[in-house]
Amino acid sequence: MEQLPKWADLIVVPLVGLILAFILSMLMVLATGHDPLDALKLMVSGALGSTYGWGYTLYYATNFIFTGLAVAVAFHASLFNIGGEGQAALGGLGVALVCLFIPWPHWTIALLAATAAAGIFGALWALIPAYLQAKRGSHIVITTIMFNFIAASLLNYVLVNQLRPKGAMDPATAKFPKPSHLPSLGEILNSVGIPFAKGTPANVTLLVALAACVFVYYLIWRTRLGYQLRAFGKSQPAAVYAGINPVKITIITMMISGALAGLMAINNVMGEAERLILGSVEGAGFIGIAVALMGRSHPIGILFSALLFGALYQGGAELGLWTSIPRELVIVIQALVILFTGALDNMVRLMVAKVLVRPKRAEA
Amino acid sequence: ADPAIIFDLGGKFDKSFNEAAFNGATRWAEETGSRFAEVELQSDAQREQALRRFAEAGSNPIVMAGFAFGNALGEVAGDYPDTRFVIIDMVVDAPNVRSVVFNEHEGSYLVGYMAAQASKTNTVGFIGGMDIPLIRKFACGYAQGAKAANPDTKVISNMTGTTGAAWNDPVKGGELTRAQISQGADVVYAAAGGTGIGVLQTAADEGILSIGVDSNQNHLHPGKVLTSMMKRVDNAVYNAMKDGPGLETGFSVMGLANEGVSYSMDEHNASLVSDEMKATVDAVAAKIIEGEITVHDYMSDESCPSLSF
Amino acid sequence: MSTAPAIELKGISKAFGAVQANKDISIRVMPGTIHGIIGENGAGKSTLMSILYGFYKADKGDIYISGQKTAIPDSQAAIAAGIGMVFQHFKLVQNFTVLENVILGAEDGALLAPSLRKARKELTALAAEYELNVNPDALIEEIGVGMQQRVEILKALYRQADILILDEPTGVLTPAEADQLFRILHRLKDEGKTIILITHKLREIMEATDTVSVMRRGEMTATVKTSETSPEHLAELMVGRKVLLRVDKTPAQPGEKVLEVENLRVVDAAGVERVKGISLEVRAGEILGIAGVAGNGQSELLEVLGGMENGTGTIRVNGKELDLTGKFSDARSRRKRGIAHVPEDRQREGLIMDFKAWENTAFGYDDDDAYRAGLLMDNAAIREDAQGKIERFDVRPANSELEAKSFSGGNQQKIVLAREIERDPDLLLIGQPTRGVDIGAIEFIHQQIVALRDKGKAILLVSVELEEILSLSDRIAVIFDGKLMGERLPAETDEKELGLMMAGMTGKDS
Amino acid sequence: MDYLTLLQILDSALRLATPLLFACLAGLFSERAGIFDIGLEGKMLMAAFFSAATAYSTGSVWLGLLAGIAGSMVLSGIHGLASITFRGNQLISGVAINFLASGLTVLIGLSWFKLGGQTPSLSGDARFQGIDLPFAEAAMSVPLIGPLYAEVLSGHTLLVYVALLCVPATWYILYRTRFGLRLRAVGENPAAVDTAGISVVGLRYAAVAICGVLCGLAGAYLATGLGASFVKEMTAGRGYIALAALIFAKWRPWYALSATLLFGLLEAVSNRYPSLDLGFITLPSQFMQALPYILTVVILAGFVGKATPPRAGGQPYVKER
Ligand SMILES: Nc1ncnc2c1ncn2[C@@H]1O[C@H](COP(=O)(O)OP(=O)(O)OP(=O)(O)O)[C@@H](O)[C@H]1O
Ligand SMILES: Nc1ncnc2c1ncn2[C@@H]1O[C@H](COP(=O)(O)OP(=O)(O)OP(=O)(O)O)[C@@H](O)[C@H]1O
Ligand SMILES: [Mg+2]
Ligand SMILES: [Mg+2]
Repeated sequence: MEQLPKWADLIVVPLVGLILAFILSMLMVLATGHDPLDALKLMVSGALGSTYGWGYTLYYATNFIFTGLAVAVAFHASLFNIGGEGQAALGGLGVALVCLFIPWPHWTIALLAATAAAGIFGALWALIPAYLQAKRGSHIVITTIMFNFIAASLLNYVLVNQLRPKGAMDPATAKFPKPSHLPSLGEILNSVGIPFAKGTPANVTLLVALAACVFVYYLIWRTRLGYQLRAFGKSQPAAVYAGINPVKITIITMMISGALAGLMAINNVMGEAERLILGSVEGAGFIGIAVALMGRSHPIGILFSALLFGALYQGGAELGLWTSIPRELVIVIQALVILFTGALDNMVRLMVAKVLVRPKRAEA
Repeated sequence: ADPAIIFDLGGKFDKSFNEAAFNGATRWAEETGSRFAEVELQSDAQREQALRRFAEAGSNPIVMAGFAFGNALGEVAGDYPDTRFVIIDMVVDAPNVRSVVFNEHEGSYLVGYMAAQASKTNTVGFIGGMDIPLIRKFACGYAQGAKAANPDTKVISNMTGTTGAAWNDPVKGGELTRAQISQGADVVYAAAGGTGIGVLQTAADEGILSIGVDSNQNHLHPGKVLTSMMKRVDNAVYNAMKDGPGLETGFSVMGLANEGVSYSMDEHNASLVSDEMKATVDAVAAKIIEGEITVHDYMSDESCPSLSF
Repeated sequence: MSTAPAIELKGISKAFGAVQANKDISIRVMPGTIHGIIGENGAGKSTLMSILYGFYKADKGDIYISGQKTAIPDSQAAIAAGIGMVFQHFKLVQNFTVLENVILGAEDGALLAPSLRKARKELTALAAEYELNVNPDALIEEIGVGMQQRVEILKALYRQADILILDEPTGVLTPAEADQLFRILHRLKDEGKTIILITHKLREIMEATDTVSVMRRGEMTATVKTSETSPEHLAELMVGRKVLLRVDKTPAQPGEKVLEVENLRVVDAAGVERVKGISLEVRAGEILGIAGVAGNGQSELLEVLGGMENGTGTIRVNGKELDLTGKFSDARSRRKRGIAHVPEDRQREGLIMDFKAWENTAFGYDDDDAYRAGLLMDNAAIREDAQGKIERFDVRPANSELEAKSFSGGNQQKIVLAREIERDPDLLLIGQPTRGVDIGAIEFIHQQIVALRDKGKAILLVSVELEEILSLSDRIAVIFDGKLMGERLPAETDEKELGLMMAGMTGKDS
Repeated sequence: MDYLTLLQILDSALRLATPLLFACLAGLFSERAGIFDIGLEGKMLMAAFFSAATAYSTGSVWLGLLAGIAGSMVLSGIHGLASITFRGNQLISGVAINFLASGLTVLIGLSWFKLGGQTPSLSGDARFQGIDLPFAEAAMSVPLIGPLYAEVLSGHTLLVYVALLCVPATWYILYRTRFGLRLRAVGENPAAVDTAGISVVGLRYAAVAICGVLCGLAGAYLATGLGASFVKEMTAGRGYIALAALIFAKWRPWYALSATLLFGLLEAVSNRYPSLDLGFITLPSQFMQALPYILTVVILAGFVGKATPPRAGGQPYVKER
């Protein structure tokens, strides 16, 4: 494989991949009888062209940061956690219980408590698959898939039969009491004099997500635990040689991963919906896999790929609002972006290398 | 201003109320040659977004299908006093909102009544998409109707699943139908969106009768679908759009009386429903309208006299 | 002298990214000879041979087989040209049987049964002809490396190779196995086959080859007739300076007992008893060498001592008993008791190949206070510490930011040694310290081990290299089938006697 | 539970297991060759769509089957391109394929049939019909075995029998043919295959192609065998369950049959007993719906133990770093 300068590898390659994905997508828009340039403009300006757009883009990105980090942490220990969906759902349950049944004096305290609850519930939902993997060798991929289904059933039961206010149609909890409502990004920024669209769902959780990125960075690359879990992920016999306890590491890693997935709930459940509704995770757990893989399991990479997916979501919503382009097209665009920036990145790299490296050879 | 319609997460082709809403809007557009704005949501967070965006863009009235819009509309309606909103399947108390709810239990009662009449095994089945209150409402009305026609009727009820896939799993729908058939059911009522396609198909294949839901699904398997419980979401949408920006707000119940719900009769099921049967059902319908028969609404006290969940 | 060379390489160059592994190499190998290739770790020997075998594609250069210019774009072409190769890292499918591995790629038809039948017959014939006995139905993962190598040779012979390349074949063999290998090679040579032999062991070069080529840093520096050279001369050609081929050490001054093992037993995961009641002791300032054929329990012995496996019996270090099964039976607790461990398999256990060198120098010691800054690890301190170790142990290249996998085997071993020795342990466990390591590095590693002994530390050395055991140890214990066969002093024994004991024949006094 | 009920449940289990079995064997071929595939779901969905669409348009279920297989193989080709030729990340590629199928099927369906992404329902020759095995009627009179034969084994569509036959066929190919030997080898140690003079790339593409064919059969069975039309997202997570079954089966054909039958059985049981009255407590329907998954975890933890995937699985074959 050709060697590319680092800047090209980090910036040019993903960018070219993105462009390729969009060219294909726009061809598809053309095929469905719409104007591709208009669509593209609408998507980009809808997602990034206004603080309103950012308000949504950042909201989705916040979700994906959490689930992406969750997948990434497990990945560093060679554990494939497909259970983000279930863990985030359980995180939602934790948030709901804390917000519904305890009268909080102020949102800051409520946020702390909800963060703890979301993390603990998510972690506990990851605990059993982790324990079974560590002690019984049950493959974590199967158990986490199974736990997603079990979580869905559990939430269905709890929401329909337990937490739903009497007489409500919605399989959802009651609205959380006022003091537990989180300030939106708009409110925060406006209060310090930065104009930002109100009424968008991005909220203070974004800061928690950024903090989580920093936390994961330090955890993975600067702490002993991170050192040990990376070592364990690279070579289990070596981990044993170094005195790293495989059972302990597996369980701790998965619980951290589950907690991160669970934290997503403070964004969508507490920050946005302000109540727990059925199916609130909306596939973010699965998108987290793509986000983590595309971000190369590094917090900064995850931040960017979460932003990309957030922008795709919001851009897609704008398409849906102002054109008759079917929403499935947005799914196809997402697929192509994942494909070209994630799976076919080496193809793109080769193409870029042809352009960048050839001329240099010729000079020499 | 053009009207706008917002479809719920299931999408406008969900074989259920979204699709009915879409049909109503399309009918209006075709008849009047006008246009309407529309959007299919992908995320819960987009409810408020879509409402605000359409309202700001001047759409009026804005129609939405699905109880899940209740919260978002509650927040938004006050901010756009000049815009009229129509919400279906949910009540939102605001001066510029028309809330349309359907007495699905009444319609389900009628088809349940017919099911019991048509059943030779005294066993009828119900297949719901997901165990949520709305579906229980359908099931409960159906069971009451079946027992009313014949107190010995056994009602078997299944829910398809607990994830979103539950509404789009015709294969599982078919398998549930077979399971009910093997327990003796010879009429099955599906209230499960795309899953229902599989229910009706399997029922037709296995030679038993089925009952469609929401729109008239009799044509899907002529001579094999006993009837369909019509929930005229299409009419509600059509009317809203026809009434235009000046539409009357308030609370409107669509029941048997105003043909908001009904059972369908057409050439496809004429052979299945004898005149006699039709007469008794119509009589029952009349009694419900007059209040002589009260169909218990599951949502009124969250319990069902004829079926346990 | 008009016969064409069996192989002629002309102007072969190959770069891996920035690494120029082969630079304009030319070499001729005459038919019916054994041609040796020596060179330091990373000199490019394996790369050159892999090009000849079609595994890598050369950037430049031509290959001539029996005088004919031949393109070898892939291994299929190499096989067709009559070339067989036994790689340094075997290319066997672990969960296949011997037979399946032999026929892989050389099947006779779409169905397996006839191929298997034919191969079974052929294998019996080959086994008889070349003393290459293997159980055709054994799984590769269940047989020892010596056997695995036989399978590799059989693979080549089954494909009727006329030219056989062996890349460091004796690195993992016992002396007896190595001797047998050379008998086979001579037999093959007598039949007119051409053999290329890569090895780090000058003795083997001197004994087995007709011609020898020396490689250094990607270049071919010399080709000489074996009869016209000496080990010292070759060593100098290879390393570029004079090398001490003997270990230089003074007699041991044993002190206190550091390690005492009594009746140690180890049962592996499959329930097989691998160590069957071993007792031994090592004193401060001495090296106890454990000789034995691989797979006789020495690995398990090391693993229990190092805290990687559980066992029963009693182990005392500095008079204090170790926990063998409980909470303190892990490797970390062992380190706290002053035990350092250089594992047998540096790539699988001793290093994290994807970690940078500096990260590897803290491996196993990440809880050291010197490496800690509050809640975090003090990466700056680790880096600094690593750079020192790398310089003191002459790791090349002396760049602690490189990943472990980009160092050659010898330099990887130096990283592990630096880490373990500089801990100043009371007891050093060391397994196969020079496996696959070139002579320049061997000299250095041996010096370090002796220096540690001279500091009054106890050393338990496990090696399958009898030469190494004999020259390093102060006492030698021989292990066979999980039991010690007896102890010898190096001065009073020789390879022959040890070899017999390793085969389970009881020695003079036990 | 009487005998007849048991038979009915088994009958249902067999039908529910069939798509899982196809997909599981598909994954088996791919993963045995070292290419992980979480895109089974997407391929099934693609196949379901194209089989239904073509069967409807042409009136021939056979053409539908071919089109379904073709649709699935296109996605296989993409997966191969990404993970074999360009040595990309196999998991990402699989995720992308699932998204792609989910979007494309509806998109194309909308523009072809204007039915909301659904295809019109199939009838007659456009779908697979049940086949009565010989003597099924007569066998009914034989006690125990007879009804088992007539109720459970007889009366399924052709694809069910094809799926069952695929199990011994897979076993035979894998363990008795040259191709199988090479396939297994390339998933364990591609370097061994390469140095034996066999093309790693060729083998892996072949495996991925077979995976495509089998996913095609799975999808076609869903849309033209069990069901009679395509409905968006109609695979409903079966690809993931098949993946779980594959791990459960430790990548072995006969175990794959047992694993998928077990999944089918558990689902059939929970279908049959939507809520269970144990006398003192009634298990809610949600619990019964989760039961197959709970039992899977229990069985996995209690009886199956460690499953070792093919050693080279998931990693692209790279010779030169
Ligand atoms: N597949 C590869 N990709 C990248 N670099 C490689 C590869 N194989 C070898 N190298 C590099 O090429 C150089 C020559 O390596 P080679 O394996 O040929 O050395 P060698 O002489 O066989 O050494 P040793 O005695 O340790 O086996 C080394 O620097 C090595 O790191
Ligand atoms: N029975 C034993 N067998 C082997 N090692 C032991 C045993 N008991 C203690 N050790 C090791 O000796 C070390 C010293 O014991 P001590 O209880 O003082 O721990 P420590 O130095 O405080 O270490 P830590 O910080 O881990 O608590 C232990 O950490 C453990 O690794
Ligand atoms: Mg080498
Ligand atoms: Mg202590």
